[in-house]
Amino acid sequence: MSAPVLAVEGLQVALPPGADRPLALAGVSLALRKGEILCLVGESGSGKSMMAGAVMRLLPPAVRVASGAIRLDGEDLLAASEAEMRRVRGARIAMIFQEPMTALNPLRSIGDQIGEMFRTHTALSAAETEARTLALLEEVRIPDPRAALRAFPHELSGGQRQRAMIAMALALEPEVLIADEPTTALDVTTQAQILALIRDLQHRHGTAVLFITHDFGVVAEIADRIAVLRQGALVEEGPAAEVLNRPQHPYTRTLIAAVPPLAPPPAATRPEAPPILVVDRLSKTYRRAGLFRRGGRETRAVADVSLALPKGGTLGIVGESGSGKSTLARLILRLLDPDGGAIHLDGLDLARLSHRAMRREAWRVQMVFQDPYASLNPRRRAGELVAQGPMLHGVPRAEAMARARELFELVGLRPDAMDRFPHEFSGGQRQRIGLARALALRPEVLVADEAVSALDVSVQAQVLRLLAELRDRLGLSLLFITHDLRVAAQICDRIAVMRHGVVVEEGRAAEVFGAPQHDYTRALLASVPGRGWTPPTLPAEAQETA
Amino acid sequence: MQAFRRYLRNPAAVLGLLLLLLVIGVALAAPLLYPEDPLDLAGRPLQWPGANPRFPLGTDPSGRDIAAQVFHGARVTLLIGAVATLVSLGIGILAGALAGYHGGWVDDALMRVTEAFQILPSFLLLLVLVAVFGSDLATVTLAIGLVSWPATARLTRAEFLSLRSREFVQACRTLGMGDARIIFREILPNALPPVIVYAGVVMATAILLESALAFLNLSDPNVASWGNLIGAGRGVLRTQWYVSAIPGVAILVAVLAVSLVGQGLNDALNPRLKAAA
Amino acid sequence: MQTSRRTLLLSASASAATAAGLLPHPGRAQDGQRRGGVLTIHMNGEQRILNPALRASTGVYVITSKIIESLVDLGPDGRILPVLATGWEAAPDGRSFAFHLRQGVTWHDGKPFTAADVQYNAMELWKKHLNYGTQLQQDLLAVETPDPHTAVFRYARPMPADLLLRALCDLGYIVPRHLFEGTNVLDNPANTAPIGTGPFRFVQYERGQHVIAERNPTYWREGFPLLDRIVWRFISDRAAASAALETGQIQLSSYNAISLSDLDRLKTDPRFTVTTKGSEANAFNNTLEFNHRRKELADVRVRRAIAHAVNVPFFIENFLYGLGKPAGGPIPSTSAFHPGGGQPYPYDRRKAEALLDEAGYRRGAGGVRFTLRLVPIMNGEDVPLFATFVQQSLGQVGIRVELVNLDIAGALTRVYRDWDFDLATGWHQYRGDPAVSTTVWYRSGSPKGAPWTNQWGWQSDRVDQLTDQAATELDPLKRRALYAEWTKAINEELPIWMVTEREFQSVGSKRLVNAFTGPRWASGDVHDTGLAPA
Amino acid sequence: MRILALALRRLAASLPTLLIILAGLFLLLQLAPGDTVDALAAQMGGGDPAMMARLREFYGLDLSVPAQLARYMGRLVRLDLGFSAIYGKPVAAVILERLPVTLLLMGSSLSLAFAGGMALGVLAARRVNRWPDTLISTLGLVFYATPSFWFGLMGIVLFAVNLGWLPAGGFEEVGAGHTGLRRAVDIAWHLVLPTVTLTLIFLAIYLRIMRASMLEVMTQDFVRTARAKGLGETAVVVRHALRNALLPMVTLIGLQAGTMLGGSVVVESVFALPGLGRLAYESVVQRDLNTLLGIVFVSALLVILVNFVVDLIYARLDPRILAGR
Repeated sequence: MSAPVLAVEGLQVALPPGADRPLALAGVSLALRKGEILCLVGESGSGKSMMAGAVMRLLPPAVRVASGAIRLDGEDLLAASEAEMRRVRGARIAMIFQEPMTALNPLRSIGDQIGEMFRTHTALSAAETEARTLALLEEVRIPDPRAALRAFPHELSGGQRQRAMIAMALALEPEVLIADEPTTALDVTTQAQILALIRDLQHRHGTAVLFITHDFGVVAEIADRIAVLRQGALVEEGPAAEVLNRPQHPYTRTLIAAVPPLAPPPAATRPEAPPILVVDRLSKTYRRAGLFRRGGRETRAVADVSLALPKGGTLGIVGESGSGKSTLARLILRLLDPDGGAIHLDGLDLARLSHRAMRREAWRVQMVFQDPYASLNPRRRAGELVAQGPMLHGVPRAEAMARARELFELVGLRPDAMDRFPHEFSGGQRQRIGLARALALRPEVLVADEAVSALDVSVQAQVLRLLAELRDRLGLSLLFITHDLRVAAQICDRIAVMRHGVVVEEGRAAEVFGAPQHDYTRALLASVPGRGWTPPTLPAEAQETA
Repeated sequence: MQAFRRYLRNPAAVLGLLLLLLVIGVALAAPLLYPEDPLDLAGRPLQWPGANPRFPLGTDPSGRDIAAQVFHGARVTLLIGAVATLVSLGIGILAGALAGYHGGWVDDALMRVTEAFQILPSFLLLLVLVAVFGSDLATVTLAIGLVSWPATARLTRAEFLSLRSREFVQACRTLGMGDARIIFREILPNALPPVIVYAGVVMATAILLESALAFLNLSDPNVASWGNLIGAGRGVLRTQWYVSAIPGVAILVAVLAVSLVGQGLNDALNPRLKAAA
Repeated sequence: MQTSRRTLLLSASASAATAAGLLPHPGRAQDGQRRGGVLTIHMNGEQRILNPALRASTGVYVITSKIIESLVDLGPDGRILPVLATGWEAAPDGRSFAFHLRQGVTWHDGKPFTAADVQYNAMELWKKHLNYGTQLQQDLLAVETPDPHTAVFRYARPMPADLLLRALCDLGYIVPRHLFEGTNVLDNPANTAPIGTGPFRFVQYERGQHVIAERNPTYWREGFPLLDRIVWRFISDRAAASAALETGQIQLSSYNAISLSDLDRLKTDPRFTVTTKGSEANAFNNTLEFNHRRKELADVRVRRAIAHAVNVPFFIENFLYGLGKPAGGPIPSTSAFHPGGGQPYPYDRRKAEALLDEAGYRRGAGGVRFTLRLVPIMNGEDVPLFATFVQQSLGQVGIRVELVNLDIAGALTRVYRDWDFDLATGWHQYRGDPAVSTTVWYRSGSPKGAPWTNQWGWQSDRVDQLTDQAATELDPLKRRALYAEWTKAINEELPIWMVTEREFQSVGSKRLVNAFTGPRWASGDVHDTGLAPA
Repeated sequence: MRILALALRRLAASLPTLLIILAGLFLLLQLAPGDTVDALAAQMGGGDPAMMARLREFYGLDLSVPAQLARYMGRLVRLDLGFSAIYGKPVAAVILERLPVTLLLMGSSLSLAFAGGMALGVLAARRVNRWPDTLISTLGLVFYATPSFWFGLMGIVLFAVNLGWLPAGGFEEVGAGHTGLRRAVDIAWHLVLPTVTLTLIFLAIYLRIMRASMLEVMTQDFVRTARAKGLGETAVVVRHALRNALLPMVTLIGLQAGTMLGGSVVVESVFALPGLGRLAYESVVQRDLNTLLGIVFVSALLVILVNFVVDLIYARLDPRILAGR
């Protein structure tokens, strides 16, 4: 084995006083060799982004390296001056980030921003710079590279922006590329393409890649070696196949156990129940008046969608961003007013109700939201948040609070948590509060809109289990909206695939996953990262740790 | 409480708070130290500060004790500032909340009116209002409030626009909550912090507007406001400059206090600066 | 009657002689006197139009008197000086008055000045539009022009010669007929680009900034004027104006246009002259108007008590820098019509309290007898000061006073149209003869809404009768007697109170030569004024 | 051409607002005690009833309020702003005379406040919570907290009277007959004090916004990207942060245009400047309805124009705008 390009030795990164722990990284050692992709895996807060920051010496203010060494080709970067560090950044170690929209300066063109690499580190002429930039854009396979050169970030799609970021990072053929969650913000099909691109470029240039991610699917897709971080400490490191299939550390095992397999459980044995919710030719078109343009734009967010949710069943709606799945959910809850179509709930057409009447019927359909931070009013106590619904519908306060207490137990929260404010809870706990709030009204239908997408994988597994359990226990009918096919496979007995506001395929989960009919469904399934890897079944030893 | 601790770590903000407490203290002490009407003839006009031990800050062109007027003026200034700010915030929050929450034609109509008020130079409108309705204390205060709400309305509207699409608001709607309740009980408390921070600016502006009115001799002469004292000193500016200078410093201190507290609150409540502070 | 006629003729012939160069003219350029220079005069307000035949106001005169000339002017000792009129005689019945006009005078546009101009001004402008002129000329029937240099005024009722001549110093300015005839006189362009016969020709009027006039090379007084140019600068802020004076940007400021404190300060500055000379003709008073519709104020004892309660000498000494004195009545002591006698109700707090008690207004809760609203009419710098002083003074005798701050248009409406006030205070300006602008404060019968007229809800047949009699009495001595009687009646009743009697202050650079020479100098033509080098 | 069309469309969109303002103000002023003839009488020091009645007729004040309003609106449609009672000239002419002064004053103050606020704001943000920041922020606040007329008067006393460096007031040396460059220099000389006075009020506001905006931008991802590229701090600030941080500043110009016109009332009054602000004050006090409404009309157009220009600048600064974001 060759000597490592980048070696991190006993790195300790100190957090400012008052943080939840004193050290972001507690003596981590890593070695990255030429031509390999090392995946640094960990849940949020594990310190994996601090690693990137420490290497680039771009840590947040007040966070500093306490001890250790970071060697690039043997030379200790920690001892380098700021000017020397500037020559390293971009030229020898380049970096790509999670959110390509915000990581690019919105006010300057793509070509300008890539060209800046050359202008900063080389003495190339303007013409040469442009030529090299163009070549880079071609290499990352941006459609119409010449136009992309002049384009501004907002004019490109998310995938194209990430390609531009990659082009920028690779401009000076760096020895090391640090990729910090580069595909997390992307749709699954785009993610697949970007991963393939990184893999391909890394092969061609022999770059060493430090790939930071939380997603074991992605890891399975791309990693040569894997390092697992937990609370700032390295718990396990080894070749990809070893770690993925034979994890040694209990924490790694928990993480891998929580990754849902892509295959759906064996087809439901339950007989198909009659539908409780029937959506009939529902439509919604967004219009926006243009400021500078005369007309305005029209987007058909939901176009003639018809669906049926069997009583006690779970209908998954999957699709990429912009497919209209969230709009559909909001139409069903009447958070948006449909342009046409009907929403029959047990024979009652919700679409026809006035706003006032809808408020009375609101309890029948409830929703669990995506963002555990934004979905709870930060100024209300948890108990109040849950009791609010019943109180609105006439339940006396004492009784509502009592019901809230029961619900807290039901969703696995301690009743003394009722007096706390949302920010005092973890993300998973907040989702439980959101669930309790939705259940407090004893709804007939529960809509979960990306309810587990923002959670770490271990917490995600717990919430999914809770959801399935409650569905069965309370006889709920569940409309489950997600972009994550693994999650959908886990919980749904029927699947509807949406694209551009239209349902392209609908059927039993096992059938949709096993024998997809529509091209798009097939493409979607083919893009799921790590689809070739089936997480090993491990003895359940450490679950419910959240 | 974390915000409060962050606030106390900022020396400028603490200074502001101390100055504000000083102004409030002066206002509270006024009736104790100067139980007489500060507008009464106290002695020979235009005595220099210190010239007569009875008048540590001297007398104004009407022979009134400047110290008494400064103390009582603190009450008036705080009153004008506070009430005008409340009026301005009241109108601004209501208009901004309705516009931001409802959108559509409500937003259009309310923003038209806001725009009208913003296009019209506010001081000009203030002059017109005072010319039309006279310049007693209540009118002046109301008029100042009335001309300074558009910025609050825009700020509130922007907050509401971003908050109304937040999931917790949608959650309230899915629970079947009515609009009024969502606006005032759910969104407003969350939209308030930046508005409260902005209240410092509104109050500072209100105090300055009153002093400018007094400078043009259009404020209420029956109260001992600092602005009136400046206006009274205008004629003797070149010889007895202290008449205008003393209330000028008082205004400066009050406005500085209010602004520093506002800015301190802003820094304390703004999580972005957390790391830097 | 005879005597007065003789003096008139005498003065007329004397002026004819000076014009012919036989007698030394008071303002004749002496040998070696410096010609040239630019005089910059401060104005603290901008008048709407520059036409003294339409607007009688010192703000107009200060500018236009240098450009446009009147029939007569006021001499240093109060004599009437001939200007465009060289002589005059009144018919014995006082119903006709002939003016002999100066010959060879041309307008700045080159056209000759004739009796037709006088006729037009009198009939069309003074009688129809000029403030106080319409009052003065209300009985003017016609102006006859037997020849181009004679204008004969015919009146329906006797017109006292002294009244007419004294009034014409202010209300006798002549603008060219050929520019105004047949136009809407109120928006005639010559109202803002004046053309006259005076020593200076209008050059430029920049709104809000300045007016410029330059020497008229064809002026009828040969060798005059001395100055090359006059610039009037508009500076409304008093402090800024005194700064401009001290930095040499302006050399002259009249009619109390800068603040009393600055005048007091500049008094000791060797570079400046601060004086009441040059504007003696325009005395003024601080006033206190009572609304007699208020039952307390309808009681003369209360009015007298109020007068006793205000320490006027203290106010003058401490607030007005000692400039002025307590007034003895509506007619100032500088006027020939002043009957003598001092302030009828001197400061006496005990007496004031006694009068109020006697009237039945005893001190109630908090020592307050009753409350009055005082509307200051801000037409003078010290009006708010006096308002405050009244508030303070009356407070001491148990009358609570609330000030009602309004801008000037609002205050006038409140007092004179809506009668919605208890007390008001402002300035009264005496314009040479009580009949011009003073008696209207007391004479009943003015329509509601007319400012500075009797709108107090007070009326006295005797005063009305005396007013009318004095306005048509031809004998100056008898007129004086009538006004003495009138003053006595008013001082007795005190329907309104003229509190102080004051003269305007001017401040000018010591470089000014031949300045402040006559009682109307600030509103005069300054043809013989020069400016020494800086 | 496209810009002109855009401007016209923007103007058309603002017309209802403009009408609300004008009609509202017209009716509001009808409630004011006293009319322009009263004010005129006050200015003349007195007037008799006959003359005042004649003047009321001349100014059309004898008509009913709706008739007056209808007449005004009718004229406005023909872009006729009517006749100024104060100046006896068409309002349009009066305003045109005054406009350059105000534009010059506002323009120079705005530029100075903007440039100064930007520079000091960046400096303060780069040294946040250290002494340069504290000093700059505190000074800014002191400027902001001081009444502008006080500043102006003290400036006159110090720089004009005591030191004799600058003229005490006025727009130019009257009667000096300067032309061309001499005149421009002379005017600039006269405008130093007023400009600084007006600037100081707004400097603090711009400074504060720039500081906050800069602090915010510096936390954004693309700044991290720029640093990761190996750019130095200066290059990061100049090439990446500054332009982004300017956006709220530019917005502020639009929002403050009206306020600035208001602020010039006092400043023009102190420095004897023949500008719109002073004219506005005069026309309120003199009850010159036509002139006041004319000024409001013009200043509203000005504010709309400034906002339009601000939008154009914004669109130039921020390519996202034209995409209709």
